[in-house]
Amino acid sequence: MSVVLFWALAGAAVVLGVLVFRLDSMAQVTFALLGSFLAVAGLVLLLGLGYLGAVIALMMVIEMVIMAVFMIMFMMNPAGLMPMTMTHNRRGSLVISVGAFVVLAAGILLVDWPARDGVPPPDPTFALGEALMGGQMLTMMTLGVGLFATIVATVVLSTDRGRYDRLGDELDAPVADDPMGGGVGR
Amino acid sequence: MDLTRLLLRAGAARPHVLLLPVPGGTSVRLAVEAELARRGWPLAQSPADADVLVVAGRPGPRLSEIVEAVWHRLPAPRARIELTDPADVGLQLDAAAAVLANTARQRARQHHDVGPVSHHAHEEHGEHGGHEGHGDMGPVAGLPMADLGEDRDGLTLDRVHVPLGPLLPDWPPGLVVRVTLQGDVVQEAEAEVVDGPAAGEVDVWAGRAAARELDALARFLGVAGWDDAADRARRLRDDLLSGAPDERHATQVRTLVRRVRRSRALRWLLRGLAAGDTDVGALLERRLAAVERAVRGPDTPPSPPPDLAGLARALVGADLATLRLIVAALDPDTEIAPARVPHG
Amino acid sequence: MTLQLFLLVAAALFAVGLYGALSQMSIVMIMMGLELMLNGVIVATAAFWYYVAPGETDGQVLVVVVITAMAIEMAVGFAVATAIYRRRQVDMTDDAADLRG
Amino acid sequence: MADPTAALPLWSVLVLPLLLISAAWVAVAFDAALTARARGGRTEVAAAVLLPARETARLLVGQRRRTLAPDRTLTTTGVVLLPIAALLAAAVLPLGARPVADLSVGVVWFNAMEVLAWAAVWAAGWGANSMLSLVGGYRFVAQGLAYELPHMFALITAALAAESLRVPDIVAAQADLWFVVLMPVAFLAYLVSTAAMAFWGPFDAPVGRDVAGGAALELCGIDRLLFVGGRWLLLVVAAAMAVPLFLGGGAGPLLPAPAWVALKTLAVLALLVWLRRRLPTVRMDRFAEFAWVVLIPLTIAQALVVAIVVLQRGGGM
Repeated sequence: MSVVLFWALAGAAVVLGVLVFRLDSMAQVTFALLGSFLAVAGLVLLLGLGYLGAVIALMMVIEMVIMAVFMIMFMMNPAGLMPMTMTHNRRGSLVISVGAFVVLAAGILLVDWPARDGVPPPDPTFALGEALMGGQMLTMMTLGVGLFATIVATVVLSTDRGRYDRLGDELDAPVADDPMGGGVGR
Repeated sequence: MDLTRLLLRAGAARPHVLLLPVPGGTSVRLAVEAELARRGWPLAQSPADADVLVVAGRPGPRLSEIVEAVWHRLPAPRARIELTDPADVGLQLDAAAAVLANTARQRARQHHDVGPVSHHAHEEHGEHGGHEGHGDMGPVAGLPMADLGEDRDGLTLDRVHVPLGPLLPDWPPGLVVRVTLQGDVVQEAEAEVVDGPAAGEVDVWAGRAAARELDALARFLGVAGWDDAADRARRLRDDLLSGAPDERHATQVRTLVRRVRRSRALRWLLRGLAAGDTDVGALLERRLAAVERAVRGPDTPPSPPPDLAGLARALVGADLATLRLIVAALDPDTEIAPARVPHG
Repeated sequence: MTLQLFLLVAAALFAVGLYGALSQMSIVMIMMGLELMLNGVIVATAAFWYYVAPGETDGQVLVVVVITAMAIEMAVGFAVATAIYRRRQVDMTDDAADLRG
Repeated sequence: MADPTAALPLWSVLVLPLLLISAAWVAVAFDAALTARARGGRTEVAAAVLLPARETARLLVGQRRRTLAPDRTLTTTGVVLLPIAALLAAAVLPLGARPVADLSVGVVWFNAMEVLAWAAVWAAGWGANSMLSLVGGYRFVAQGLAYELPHMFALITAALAAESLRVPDIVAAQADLWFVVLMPVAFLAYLVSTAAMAFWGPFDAPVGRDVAGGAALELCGIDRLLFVGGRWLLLVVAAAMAVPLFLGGGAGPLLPAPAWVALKTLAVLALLVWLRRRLPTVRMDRFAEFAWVVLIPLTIAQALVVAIVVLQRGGGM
């Protein structure tokens, strides 16, 4: 059962990954990538990592849907009928990537991998939580700060309106000057 | 037992009706809506959801083309009726239901119709019918392409040109608003009435100000997505049209008005929505006051409806949801309006 | 199922992503390539955890780090794309070649 | 009490869709009855009860009409994915004491499957190649993004109080006190956000009347059946999940656990169906800010309070 699942998921992940660069329609490309991610989430679930598998599925659906919105924003292309090949240096890329695969595969098959050490904990999710809140606290904090920095950086990069545009030079406007009012009435 | 026949019969017992009102066909529209409410048949929101296409009124040449395009998009099993006399409504709806349940006929038709829609019909539809747009770059494979334009966030993004109407739920009959959309923000708008009624049409609302105001209120509430209140307003309107108003009816109207006025959710949703030189909340309040006035006393003349230029001006800068609310709140009377006024 | 099989899948995903990241011109498509590469990394890490050191949690933590990296990459990528687009209406890398330092 | 660690036997996989469909049937009939009452026409109970069958029959014989240059692959993906997402999410629902699939990360699984609906609705909205249906599709994306975080915090707060992500454990932790008492804010946030996730009124802008049906605009025949049915299933699952998370699962006097689960689910469902008719559709610009500025801080504060309670009880490490 799990062997069949493995081959199905592995095949789906790779084939959908290839389709990402073969399909013409941006919308289908996004969904192919999403399918590839979901297959990988399935593989992770297969390895007994329930929490991480579910989180990958959750995050990647959200990410791809956001990507779809950006896609419409930057390249409006109704139903993607216009054949879209926006590539450069295809041959070189193909050589490099096939080469990379060959080298990696050779390494994978030739290296004498270490024997399995230990057994999975009864509840890997609990173990992960304990690690993140214990020994790996520093990692977690770095990730947290990194994410926070990302939020600030992305907002700064993507907007061209600051608080002076919204509230006037003295920041004393009673109501912000926004193109669209919000629901809270600031 | 033939399964298809069984299913067709079951479906035909409660068909979804797509109502396409024509300017000048208001009396028929009202009769159809009242009859549908009596039978418990739902109104479809789009051609894909409909079984029966009801054209309320006598369409002019341009609207006839639209009717054809819409008819083309109805999935089989389907039936179509054109009504010009309110007295016919019940009979014709029965006939339509019979056509829907007629297995042989629907089979033949399905067989006949299968296959992609012809290109020509769709061009027409895109031009007039509702949901697709035409861009400046000309269609690619029959599709509108977007062009670029400045937007309010300082990004130069794609814009599409879309005609809205005349086939939208709770939309004034015959009105077409051509908008240039960026995302769903209206950059430019232009309103016109397709096939306005010929001179000499009788004003169905004459002497029925209360019903007219209730009808407008029902359509506004429908657009706002408040189904319960919209249904009640529609029912009170139908009661008013079918019989003499009594004290109980007046109380019910007052209850409804009070309920709408007191709704915090609605007030929160409408706050600060500009519609030209006034705002949607104020327009709604004006409408509610008019309902009260009309129910209370003898007929008062209705407040003059806005001209189409003013309507188009009020729409620029709104998003699609707000656009619908503004149109419903202003409620231009397309039965007396002039032909075409652009605004950019 | 063996470690090698999982790693081969990971390598294939990585190579496909690499091809995309190198050959595509649109920023959005390049990001898709990068995401596919990280996708391969996730498979490899999870497989290593399971087949080499399941007793330790480090493998799992690494997966968390990779997922976070993906999220950050996406967010910053789109923010940069939006910023470039705001200035010049381009979403292709070749048009932004002069940003090279 | 049955052993909460074991899943139901395999045959329950077949029963689950039937249960969900019957619950959806009841909900549709209830909604039809409410509609008929407001419209003031014929209000026969029989008509309301028969309605789902009629509609299904109607859509089964309906033709699948195409729009010009549609993306059939994506439309089909979308409409098929929606009911599947609802079913997969339902797999972790305890029917009585035990769920069909007793995952150790049930709550996260539930959320992940709910989110699949975003992709489904977006794909269906895009695929038709029609402006208004695309608007419906991206309205749902904005709605989902705004409501995902409060939703997640509400789910996590329940898991936090039970110190487990497994749904039966969460039910077991409510033996003394239902979580709706312990965390009323999380419960309300759950109800609001779950209605938004199932694009159910007042959050039905993605399929709103103002865009003539939005994402569902161009769907007909079997496509429409799957989409509309999937949406009802999603609503049923969303309502049903409130029971193990906040309402004590199958706990209750006299009746057996499955009966209590069914009763509580129908009660939540009835509340959601009734509320839709009472409230106007909340527009994007309003609810997005409300979710970010009001709901998220509230749910975080609620999670903090619950965390302190848990620590006081001597939970945690």
